[in-house]
Amino acid sequence: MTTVAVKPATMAQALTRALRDALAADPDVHVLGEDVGTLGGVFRITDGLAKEFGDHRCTDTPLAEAGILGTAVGMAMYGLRPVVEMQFDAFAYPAFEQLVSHVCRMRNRTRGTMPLPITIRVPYGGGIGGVEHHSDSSEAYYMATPGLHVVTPATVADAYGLLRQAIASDDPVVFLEPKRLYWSKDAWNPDDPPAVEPIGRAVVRRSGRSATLITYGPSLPVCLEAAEAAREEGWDLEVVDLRSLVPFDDETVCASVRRTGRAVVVHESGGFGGPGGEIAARVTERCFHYLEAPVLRVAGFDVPYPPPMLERYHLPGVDRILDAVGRLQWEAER
Amino acid sequence: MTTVAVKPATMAQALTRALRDALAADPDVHVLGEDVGTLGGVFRITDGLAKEFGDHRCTDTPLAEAGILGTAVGMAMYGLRPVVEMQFDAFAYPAFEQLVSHVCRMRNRTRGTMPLPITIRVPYGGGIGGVEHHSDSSEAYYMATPGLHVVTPATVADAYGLLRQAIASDDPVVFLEPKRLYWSKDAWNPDDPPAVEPIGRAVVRRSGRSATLITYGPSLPVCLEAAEAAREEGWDLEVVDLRSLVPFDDETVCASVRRTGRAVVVHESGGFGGPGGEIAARVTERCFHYLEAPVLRVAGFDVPYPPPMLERYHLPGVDRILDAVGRLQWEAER
Amino acid sequence: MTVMEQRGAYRPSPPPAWQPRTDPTPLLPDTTPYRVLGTEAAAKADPALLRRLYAELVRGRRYNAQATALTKQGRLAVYPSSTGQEACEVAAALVLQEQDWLFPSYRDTLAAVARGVDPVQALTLLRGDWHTGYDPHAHRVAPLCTPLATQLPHAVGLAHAARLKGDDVVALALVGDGGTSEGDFHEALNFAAVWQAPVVFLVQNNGFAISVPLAKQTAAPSLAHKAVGYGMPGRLVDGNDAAAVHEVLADAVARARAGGGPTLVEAITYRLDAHTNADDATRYREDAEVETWREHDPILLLERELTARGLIDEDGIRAARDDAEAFAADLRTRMNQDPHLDPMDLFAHVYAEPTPQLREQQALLRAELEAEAELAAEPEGGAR
Amino acid sequence: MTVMEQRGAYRPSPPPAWQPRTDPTPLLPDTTPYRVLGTEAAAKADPALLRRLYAELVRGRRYNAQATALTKQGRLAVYPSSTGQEACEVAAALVLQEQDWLFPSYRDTLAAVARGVDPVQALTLLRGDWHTGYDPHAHRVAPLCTPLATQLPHAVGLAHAARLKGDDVVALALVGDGGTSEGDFHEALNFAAVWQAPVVFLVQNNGFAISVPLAKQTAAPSLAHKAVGYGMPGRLVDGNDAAAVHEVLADAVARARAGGGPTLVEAITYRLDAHTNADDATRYREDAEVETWREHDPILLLERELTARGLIDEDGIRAARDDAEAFAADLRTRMNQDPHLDPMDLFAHVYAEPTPQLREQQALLRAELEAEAELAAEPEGGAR
Ligand SMILES: Cc1ncc(C[n+]2csc(CCOP(=O)(O)OP(=O)(O)O)c2C)c(N)n1
Ligand SMILES: Cc1ncc(C[n+]2csc(CCOP(=O)(O)OP(=O)(O)O)c2C)c(N)n1
Ligand SMILES: [Mg+2]
Ligand SMILES: [Mg+2]
Repeated sequence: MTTVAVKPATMAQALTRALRDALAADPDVHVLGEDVGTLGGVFRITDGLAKEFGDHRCTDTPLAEAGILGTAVGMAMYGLRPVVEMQFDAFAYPAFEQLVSHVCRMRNRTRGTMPLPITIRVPYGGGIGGVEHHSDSSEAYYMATPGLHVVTPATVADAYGLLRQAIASDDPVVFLEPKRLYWSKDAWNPDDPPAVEPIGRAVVRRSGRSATLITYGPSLPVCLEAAEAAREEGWDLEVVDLRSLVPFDDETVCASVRRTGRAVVVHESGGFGGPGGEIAARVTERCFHYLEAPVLRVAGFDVPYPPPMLERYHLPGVDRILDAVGRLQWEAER
Repeated sequence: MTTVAVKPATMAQALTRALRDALAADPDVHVLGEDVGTLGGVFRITDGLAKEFGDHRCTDTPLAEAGILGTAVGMAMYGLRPVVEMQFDAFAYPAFEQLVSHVCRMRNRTRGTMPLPITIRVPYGGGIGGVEHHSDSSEAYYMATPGLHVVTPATVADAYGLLRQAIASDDPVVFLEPKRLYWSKDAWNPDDPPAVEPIGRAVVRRSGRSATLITYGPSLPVCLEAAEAAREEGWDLEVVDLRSLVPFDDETVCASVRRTGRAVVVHESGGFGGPGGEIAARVTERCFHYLEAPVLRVAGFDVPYPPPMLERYHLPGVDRILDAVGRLQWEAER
Repeated sequence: MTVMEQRGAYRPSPPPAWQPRTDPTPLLPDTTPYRVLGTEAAAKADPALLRRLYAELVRGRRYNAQATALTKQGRLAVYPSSTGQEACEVAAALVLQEQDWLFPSYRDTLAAVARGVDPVQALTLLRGDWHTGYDPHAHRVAPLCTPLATQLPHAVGLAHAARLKGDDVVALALVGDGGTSEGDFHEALNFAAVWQAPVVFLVQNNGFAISVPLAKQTAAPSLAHKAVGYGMPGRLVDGNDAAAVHEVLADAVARARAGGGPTLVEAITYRLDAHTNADDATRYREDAEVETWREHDPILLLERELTARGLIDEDGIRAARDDAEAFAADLRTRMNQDPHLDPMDLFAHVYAEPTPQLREQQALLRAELEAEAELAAEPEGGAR
Repeated sequence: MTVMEQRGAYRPSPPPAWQPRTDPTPLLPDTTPYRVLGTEAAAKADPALLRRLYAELVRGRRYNAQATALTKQGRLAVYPSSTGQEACEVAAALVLQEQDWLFPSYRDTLAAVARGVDPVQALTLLRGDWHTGYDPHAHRVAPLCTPLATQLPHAVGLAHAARLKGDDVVALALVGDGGTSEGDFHEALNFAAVWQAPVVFLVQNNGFAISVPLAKQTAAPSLAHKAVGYGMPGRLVDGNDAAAVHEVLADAVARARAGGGPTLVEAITYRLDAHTNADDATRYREDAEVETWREHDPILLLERELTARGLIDEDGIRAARDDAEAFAADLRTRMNQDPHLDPMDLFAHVYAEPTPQLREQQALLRAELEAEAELAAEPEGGAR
């Protein structure tokens, strides 16, 4: 038995490793997208894959997102497991019809005879100083589309584990990669990745008694920071990382909220019609009598994603989260 | 002064009349879409318009929804007021990128110098025995897209009034037409239509004290029916017709819920990530201490819209609404 | 350093050579639709094939009539008839080998049936008891596709996948003239050409997209001319000449099979019926136009050829009709039975495993159905 | 009654005549890119125009260099340079009349600048203080468009609207080789041709879409060949020959203005810089290739012609450079000032009137900013 040193790795590296391991493990896995081959993708997530596995396993496509996803559907019909890269969140929109009219329906349409094991990787969210169309959070669209799984990692280990799960899944998975966490680092040993948990499980990232912050993806580090800062105010916050928006882990989330009696949902995506509405509603349905205050939401404003120089005013930050926690009717404290 | 007899008219007729009056009132109004000219549209909403106003005012386009909405953007840039028809809800998906990346952002992008007064008419919802792709409820996608107004009539008079308002609006409006109400009738005098109310106002369609049903579009008649049936159970239900999903009339909705202390949101659209989550969450945020029970939701199931022979099991019906009302914790009655 | 600073070093070498990526000339379609029946080419046609095509056309016509009749009896929710287009439908099915795949649109139930799909299963979508009535793998027929042109990239992807796996598979995808205006048409053809995927695109140009005539759909010399813009050959064929359609498609399929890449075929045809039973075609076209096309009916064209060449006689014609009648009678009988419905199917196959959310909803519906059943079981007016 | 029953009545009339909708021959592009500089055609070119083009190319090159430098200084978030493509950028701007409209993509700030947009305003998107820095109506330049090819239907719609209003307006839209693969390209060109809209599409084929070379983008003989599939003329031009690009575009614009409908122009050019400052072009192309193209530089081509014909001398060249330097210096100075930022702008112009929901959010941000300001105003360590 050799002991391997655990070195810090970035989320980007973990994602690359997941793709590489998936390509190696299953000849039916094929990566395709714009610039994923020679260049290794604009975020370099597919770096080296074309070289290692050949152009036919990691393919530069023509520049057409509906075409990419549409041909992936055909490939999946024939038994392959395409992993599609959308270059940025907003550039997945041209593929919307293929996603909503086919990808999510084919299994149901064909009574299970034609499942589509497609993974759609979408770098999403802001905070990277991207100009217009490079910082959208589109998860609300995907959540409202039955037949898809919607998954998003917030840690290096989850990036690897969830992507492997997504590719292994017999259902289509929209795999949302938080752009601004691509370069986040964590102790992680690529040669001995932790056991892969199934899609659909939330996790408590920080235990606390006062209130629960419910979050995912790019907002997890912000929430953890807020939880630290909250100690000064005397609040001991619990932080739940959803990891999977569909399926939704009611159990873990509700167990936490029942313990704390208060909750704030935090995400970058716009508030109105965003994921937080669903989350707050379902938590309230299930935990009504445990709640000391309404479940509040801290979200991006309901505006087009702002230009880079203004994005810090748009993104939920520590202060805005703490303000919301402060509005959780502490006077009602038992 | 002549007295005009008030005859029943269908919602379809009111919509046609609204388009006709808008075309007559403003030479910048142009109708375009698939089959809207010679045929008058597959639902005949544009019947007679091409004949009356010419092909250039009511134009049969090539068959390409992104092209239709994209050219409408250009027409609006030049100062026209395009009214676009999407033939069915699911066939608006190809235009999604134009909608989400341009239509809703152009005013903001250009600091107000280039508004896009486009009306996008989308027949939506089920209950008409339509085969696959002909019965989608896509309002959740539009609600989650800042920069759009999202409006849907449930009565003949509102169909006329809201469509006139939508066309007159300097903002883009997604105008959702409940297919199964096209042939619903109401006393309405086309030659003396009631004064047009501004977009953004909900209306109480039925007063009641026990609980509030919050709904819109195709589900309004079902809710009114449920409210009648509820009398037998001893419940006096209030029914609020939202009419506008964006902007949202918190005032009217919350006033009702504060009065009744209980609420159920009803819509055809899928529940998970659907409009009901937003509505329940915001009502709860604002009315928490008035609520005797969590705001519940009765929605379509989170499945691809079923085939016609099964749709009745999918659509929220009177019984399912009453069951939800029954779960509003009446034992907690003051 | 800007380029200007380099002036001294400038060598007047010739500009980088530009070469056409493919020779455009052979990609251009013929100037008139290719015809076989009634021309000299007919002599070379295989008599067995012609007879087979004839039998299928006659049966196909009868099938269309029967399906339309079923809408009137409320047995189908809607039917988009391919009456007048049977030559395309049938040739598309017959030209494929067993391992090949067919990608039909909503109008192409006949092609699916001609390829072997049980007509009841082919009509399931339009009856409305489920979205697809057949297992696509059983006959290698993709589900009937309603969102226009979206099936084309699927065909490309499947053909590409088969080629990657080294399998001998060609995909043939059907689309209408209207469908060629969609972005997915463009993207699919481009992917196919770049990947040299073994796929054949057959555009049935029936002159209309619902009410919109071709003149409002495109200004192209022909739809087949679009091929050159992708670097694939375009072929123009008389879509009512079953022998010609079969030959052109057979060439294209053979080319694809041999690794020659995709072909775009435009078949000039006409929809004799309305768009669907729900459509009123008199709103947008003259009866006279329809009559002209009746005189160029695919069945008559073929029947004339067969008769003239002594390949069929009255008995043969009667046999074909009898077969078609039997086929229709069987379809009628079976379609007159109510399909088996299970409301719980709503939740079947949304995912490989239902999510916890769906399980809750499933339980809700089950409880409702049980309550309903209990109520129905109760004797009139009271408790059991 | 099926058609078969009509057999007796069948009249063997000829099939409905098929006619090409347009004659395809004149739509096909030349077999090699059209060139003016260094050819006989140059003699016919207007000397004033050539000088003007030269001055703009020199300034454009300097502009590109300056903007790239600004990214290194952190003054721009990102810059997609058009170094090497200045001939297309400049010709596209110069060929239009005042009332015409230009539809640029993210790479085409130079075209906007050459049309009169203040370069600071043109760069606002890329600096990141707002999405568009100029009023599109002021110079009739649409906002720089990032989602590929989506600006093309806008150009068609605007041109169509102007024509409906009886205005003399032509729209010129820019797109890259990669952008031609998008469905929006297809739909826009089709609408333009069907409506005979006064619009010109200029494809700058610079050989790459980020890292993806043309060979992986299309198998077409040329991108200009796509035109025939829409029934519009396709023109192929040397995109580094400013005189040729100007002439071809001028013809197309004139044609559109005269009611002759749209044209697709493919300009063969090359991006000498990386895709953007963030890109590493060495990952996907050889320096040797870049060098070949340096020898076919648009500025050198024109400079050689002007010099050979005695239309410019060392003084003239120096004057152009001095002008370019002054232009760059001014840009540098102004870009070195921090832009004015107002966080409350987040809520400006989302709607004509903010919704109640936005008003609430506005109030929230305002309160946050006030609290922040108060905190900042407090003297270190305590209360005022
Ligand atoms: C994306 C999309 N838009 C609109 C429709 C509605 N629709 C159904 S059939 C049809 C006309 C199709 O015409 P064509 O492609 O020529 O085929 P045909 O019906 O003539 O066989 C339309 C507009 C659709 N099914 N899909
Ligand atoms: C719809 C869409 N997909 C992807 C992108 C990301 N992207 C930006 S530029 C680019 C390459 C464009 O290549 P080309 O059209 O040739 O223009 P060039 O950059 O060479 O000027 C890509 C893929 C985008 N902007 N829009
Ligand atoms: Mg057609
Ligand atoms: Mg390019």
